[in-house]
Amino acid sequence: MARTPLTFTLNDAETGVFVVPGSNLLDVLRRGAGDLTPKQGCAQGTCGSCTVLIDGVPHLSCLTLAETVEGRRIDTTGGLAGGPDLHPLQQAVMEGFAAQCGFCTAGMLMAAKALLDRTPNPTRDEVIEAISGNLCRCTGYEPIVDAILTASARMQGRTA
Amino acid sequence: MAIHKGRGFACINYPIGMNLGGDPAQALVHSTPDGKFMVALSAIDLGQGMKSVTRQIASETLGVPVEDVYVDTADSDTGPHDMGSFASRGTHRVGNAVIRASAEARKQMLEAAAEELEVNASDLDTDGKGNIHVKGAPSRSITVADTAMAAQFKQGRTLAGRGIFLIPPSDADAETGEMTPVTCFAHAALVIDLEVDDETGDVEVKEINSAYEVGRALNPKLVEQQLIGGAWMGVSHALYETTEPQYPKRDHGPQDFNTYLMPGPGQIVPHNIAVLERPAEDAPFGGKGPGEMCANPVLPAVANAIYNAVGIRCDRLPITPEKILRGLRANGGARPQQVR
Amino acid sequence: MSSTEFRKDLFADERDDTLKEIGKPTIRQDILGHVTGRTKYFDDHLFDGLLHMRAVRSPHHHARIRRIDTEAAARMPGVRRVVTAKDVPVNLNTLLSLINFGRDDEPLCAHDKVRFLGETVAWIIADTEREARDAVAQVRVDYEPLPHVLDVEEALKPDAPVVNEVYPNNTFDYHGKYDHQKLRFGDVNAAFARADHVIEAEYQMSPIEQAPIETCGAIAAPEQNGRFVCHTNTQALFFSLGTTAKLLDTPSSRLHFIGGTAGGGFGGKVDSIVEPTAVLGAMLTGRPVKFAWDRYEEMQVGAPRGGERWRIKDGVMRDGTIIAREFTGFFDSGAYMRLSPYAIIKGTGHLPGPYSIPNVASNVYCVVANRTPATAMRGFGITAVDFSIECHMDRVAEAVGMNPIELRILNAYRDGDMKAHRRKAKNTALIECCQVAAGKAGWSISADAMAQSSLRGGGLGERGAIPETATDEEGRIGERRAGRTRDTAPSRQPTGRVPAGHAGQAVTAAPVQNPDMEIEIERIGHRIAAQQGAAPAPRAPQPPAGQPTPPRAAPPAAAPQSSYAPPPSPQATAPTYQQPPAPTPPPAPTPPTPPAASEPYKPEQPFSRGVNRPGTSRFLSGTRRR
Amino acid sequence: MTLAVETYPTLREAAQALGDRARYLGGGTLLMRAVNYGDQSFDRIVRSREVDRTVRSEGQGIRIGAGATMADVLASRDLIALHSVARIVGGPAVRNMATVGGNLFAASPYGDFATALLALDATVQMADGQNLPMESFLSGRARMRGIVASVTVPRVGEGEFRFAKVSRIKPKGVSMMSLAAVLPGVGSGRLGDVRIAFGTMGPTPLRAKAAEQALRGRGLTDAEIEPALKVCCDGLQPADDELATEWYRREVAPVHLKRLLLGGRR
Repeated sequence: MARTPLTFTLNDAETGVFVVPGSNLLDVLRRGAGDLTPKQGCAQGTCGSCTVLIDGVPHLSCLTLAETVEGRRIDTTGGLAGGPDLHPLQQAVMEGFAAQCGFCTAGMLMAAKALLDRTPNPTRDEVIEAISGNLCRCTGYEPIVDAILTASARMQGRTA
Repeated sequence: MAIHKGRGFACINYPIGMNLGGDPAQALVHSTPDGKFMVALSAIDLGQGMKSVTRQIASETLGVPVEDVYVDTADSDTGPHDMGSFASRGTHRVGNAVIRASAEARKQMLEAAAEELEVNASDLDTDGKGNIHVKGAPSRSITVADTAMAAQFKQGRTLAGRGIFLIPPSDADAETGEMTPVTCFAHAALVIDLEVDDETGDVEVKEINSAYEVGRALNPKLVEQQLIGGAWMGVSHALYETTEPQYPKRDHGPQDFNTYLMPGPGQIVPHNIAVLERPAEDAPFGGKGPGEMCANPVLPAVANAIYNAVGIRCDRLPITPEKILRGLRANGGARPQQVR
Repeated sequence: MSSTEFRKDLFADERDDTLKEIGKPTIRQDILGHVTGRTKYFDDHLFDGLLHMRAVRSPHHHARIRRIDTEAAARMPGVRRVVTAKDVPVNLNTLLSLINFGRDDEPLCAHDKVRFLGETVAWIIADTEREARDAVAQVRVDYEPLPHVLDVEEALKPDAPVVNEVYPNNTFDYHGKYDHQKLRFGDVNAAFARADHVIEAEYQMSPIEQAPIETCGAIAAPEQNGRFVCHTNTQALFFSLGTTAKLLDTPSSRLHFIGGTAGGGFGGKVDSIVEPTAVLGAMLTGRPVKFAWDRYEEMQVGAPRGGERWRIKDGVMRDGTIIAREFTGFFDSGAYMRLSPYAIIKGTGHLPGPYSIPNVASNVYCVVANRTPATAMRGFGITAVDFSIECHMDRVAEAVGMNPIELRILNAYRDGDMKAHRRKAKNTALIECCQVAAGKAGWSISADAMAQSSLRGGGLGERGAIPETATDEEGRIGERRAGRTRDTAPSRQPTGRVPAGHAGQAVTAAPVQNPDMEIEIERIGHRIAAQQGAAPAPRAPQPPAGQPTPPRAAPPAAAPQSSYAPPPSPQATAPTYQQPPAPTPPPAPTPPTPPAASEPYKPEQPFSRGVNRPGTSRFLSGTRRR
Repeated sequence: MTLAVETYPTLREAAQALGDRARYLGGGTLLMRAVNYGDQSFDRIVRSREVDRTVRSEGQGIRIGAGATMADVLASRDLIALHSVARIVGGPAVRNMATVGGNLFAASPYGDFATALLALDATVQMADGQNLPMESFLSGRARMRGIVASVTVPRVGEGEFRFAKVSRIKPKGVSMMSLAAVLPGVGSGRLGDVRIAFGTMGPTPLRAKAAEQALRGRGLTDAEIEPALKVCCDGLQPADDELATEWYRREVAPVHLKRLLLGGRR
């Protein structure tokens, strides 16, 4: 089958892959680039588990035609931690018991990161809005919202 | 238009595990040469915290720090048999198997330490911080690490244990239904406050106050995770979820998360929980599984609160706005009940 | 904002709160993996040359398969293999055959007919998922649609289509005798006759999707030495392994199943369908194969919580005391049994809810219809009946004009009360939960209700005793289909009596193999076992199940007119399923024997009701195979 | 039936390349889902390098490039009236992807933005230069063989445009119903040529013309809107679906219209 070459920046690394035409970005990231952090929950754009940042803004990688990311920058949870140091969002989710099965967590973290990058001091409603496209079946959402607010506060040097 | 407030109550008990038995769980525990413990299970962690709670159970039973215990699930080549994670059997069945395996490993550990300290194993205790000491004489001690090294390289002794927990298969009697549910029962009671819009039939749950009796909260944060998430699921079952909106007709079955409705993060309900702990005799450290029962009381409490608000009995789930509106039409409007 | 408080003041004297690790909010072992995205779910194992498998699914609720034409599909780009029923070595199973429960009733791939919308009729294995989907669209199946039945009560009617020939009456056969599971405790009809109020209502649960964010799936691949590895998100590793071994007729030692981490489950990942399918694909192609449900399949083909229907009838006195409660329940099992018959037994053992009611009867039916098979979900066997009971409690409260919480406390079970399944309640805490929840919500209840306790008043007089019980033999297998039985509710004309006090021997956990496995009593963290004499006493060994077990002696105390018979041995139960057995006369009356009511119900046979192929379990040892 | 992806330098060339078995890729939220689920009705994906995401004033209206995403709409000061609509489309990730052009093709229960554009009497410019009023665009949508280049939205006076999405899931849920109204003269107490559109009340967004007629010359009071509420479902084609039944939609449409007009709760 004919394959198309594709290059992009994945978590600071120049990445080149060959893709089957019509592939979605999620498959390309996972099986082509070997970044397994985005997850497939529906391939319909309805669960948010595959959320990645493209040029800094959240996208659903399952609904992104791979060819459209040529030359663009993609960030995933795989690049969220700075080396061994967890991102404050990761730290807050961990300490706040804000994950159970963990399957939605990577996508949720990307949605939250996109929020905090633009809105360092979000209100509770803004946090809720930011994760509104990301489903969680385990937690009832409240611990997740709390964790994001905690992370925001810590990043701003406040106590939540 | 009017918004009617309603308050409803429900209480339940929940039988832990597959009640007719025949559902064994096994565990294997062994130490590394330097006294860390590996627990091999074939139980499944699907988010409920199986790895975490069995790790704590192993730590408590062994008498070693929790950081020195690691739980591995589930590889059929290395993990012993287990029926699986369902019916709230995990904490109870697997937890008991882990206690047994850990108890045996502890026994080996204390015997190895006894040989090093030249005392009787029965005179030894652990401090839970990685040391083994003579009861009443904390200074006469040896670390778990040194004990393991001695066992491995000097004494030729394994610090290992196996455990199985089985309630043998039984049956229900054909004529009377007599049976032994065997397991313990968890309990819950819950009050729902909600509002009903009598023009659209929309329901908004405003507050939940609950009491859950879980035997023992083996890890209070894991219990809290289950109870908050479970009550959310209960609200979702009561008001939103169905794979067949026209049941039993199969028409218009949702095929995605946009049409299979579940409440979103904008619908978080404040939930004030009281956790009660009445340990059960046959449960690990008395802990019953909170995972399944926590959603159950929410469904009837919501239905009862809706009746309290507008005087409509909603006996068919989910309680959609349409069902309420049809009830309001049939009743000639809302009939608010006694304020509670 | 939510809040959690721990009421350490309650039951404090039964607990030892000085444990070192138990009770601590220790961080989850798996959380670092979750927040870094490194947790490995089944699909996070990369294989070179991975093939993708997709199912061809039935568009009909019920249809005969005349012909399957896969030629065009086989020629599609990227297709490696078309798989049909004939490729499945042993194409019939029931999930619980692994514990010897139920008859094999479900093919992995339909061959003669389809019984529900979405049932598998073939699979395609191709290089990419898209290619597999494209080829699936090219499979032509010639169906002859058959009349179908979707409603559980319609399915019980004599003229309803036979859905699954293994269960020709559209019901699970309980104990080789009845088309439902009975519960009989006391005499509900006599109690209804003297009740001040009789309150009846019907409740209906909807089918509900477990909806884990990760769908069911597995990747299987050839391993060295002729083995196959299977990465799976099953909730039951050895169910899946055993089911695969059976369906594919392969020794379990050739299978290496790896799982243990699932992206949610809630009961939906118990059914063990994706694993045998993926391993079959790997066996047929010699390549790694992934088989996973997409979201549509997860929602509409994967098993939901079934839509149970419950009717409840309560007899209540003016003061709110419930003196009788009767249930008629219908479990919507779908086209195949899976876990539903077992859920019914769990549900039956749960009746009449957490209340002390002296007269209880129930009939629960496990109904086969042309519907998606149901399976486990959070609250297995209990959620719908609790919904029904607790809605009904409010109806009762209204009828007698009582505060609904006070009504519950009045009727709540307490330590020592006899439950309808003939075992005493212990370790109860319903009353305290009611009191605490009412307090938190500011819902005032009477001082008397606040003063009640689970620890006091239980087991007194009748509360602790088993009443004389009315029995009947209605609903024998096949009677309903033959048009000789119509009623589904427990009988209005009981024909037998079981004497008061009749109870069997409780089943307890198998004791430890050696004393080293027993945790020291002072370290168990509670005082219940200590007070009651430590862990369960070792019992006499069970008779080896492999030897034919004689039917247990009939209860010596049975009155001459009693039709109460012991559960027959498996040998005696093996019925001919093609022809519903004619109603057998009640067993010969057993003469009463003096040591009244002491001969217990002993569950001495392995759990084996309804098995038509004894010895099917791969997990029962050789000696257990009969 | 291997999929092909064809990329053209201009929209016009892409439009010319479309055929029976091709689909144009906008934001991808509709098309890629179909791709992922193996939709057999097409095997070519047509793209254009020319993606117009601009928003600019043009005559009496505002022209929105068809490639503008919901996020672009939210970033435009000119389109402040439409912010309430763009904000309720999907979650943030969907809003970064879903385009104005794509929303015009979204089948019920999607297409809330198109519902608003219908009420606003927007004009659709096709890549081949054809201009279509929203209403005729929507009624011919099923047979449409072109690519939308842009949409021009007439300006409305302050407070004259109102929009509501009725969803059971908050903050992001799919529409059980959406309603858009343009209420000229609302400030004066006497309505002019009112336009009302309903989403998810038929295969495409539809106008409630009887209600529009009944509101003309009236004010926004309980009594004056009553006749409009009575006829608000005339001409709509609500159906049973996963979210609600036809019966329920007909029952609550007047309630939601009343709340939209009077500014009710929820």
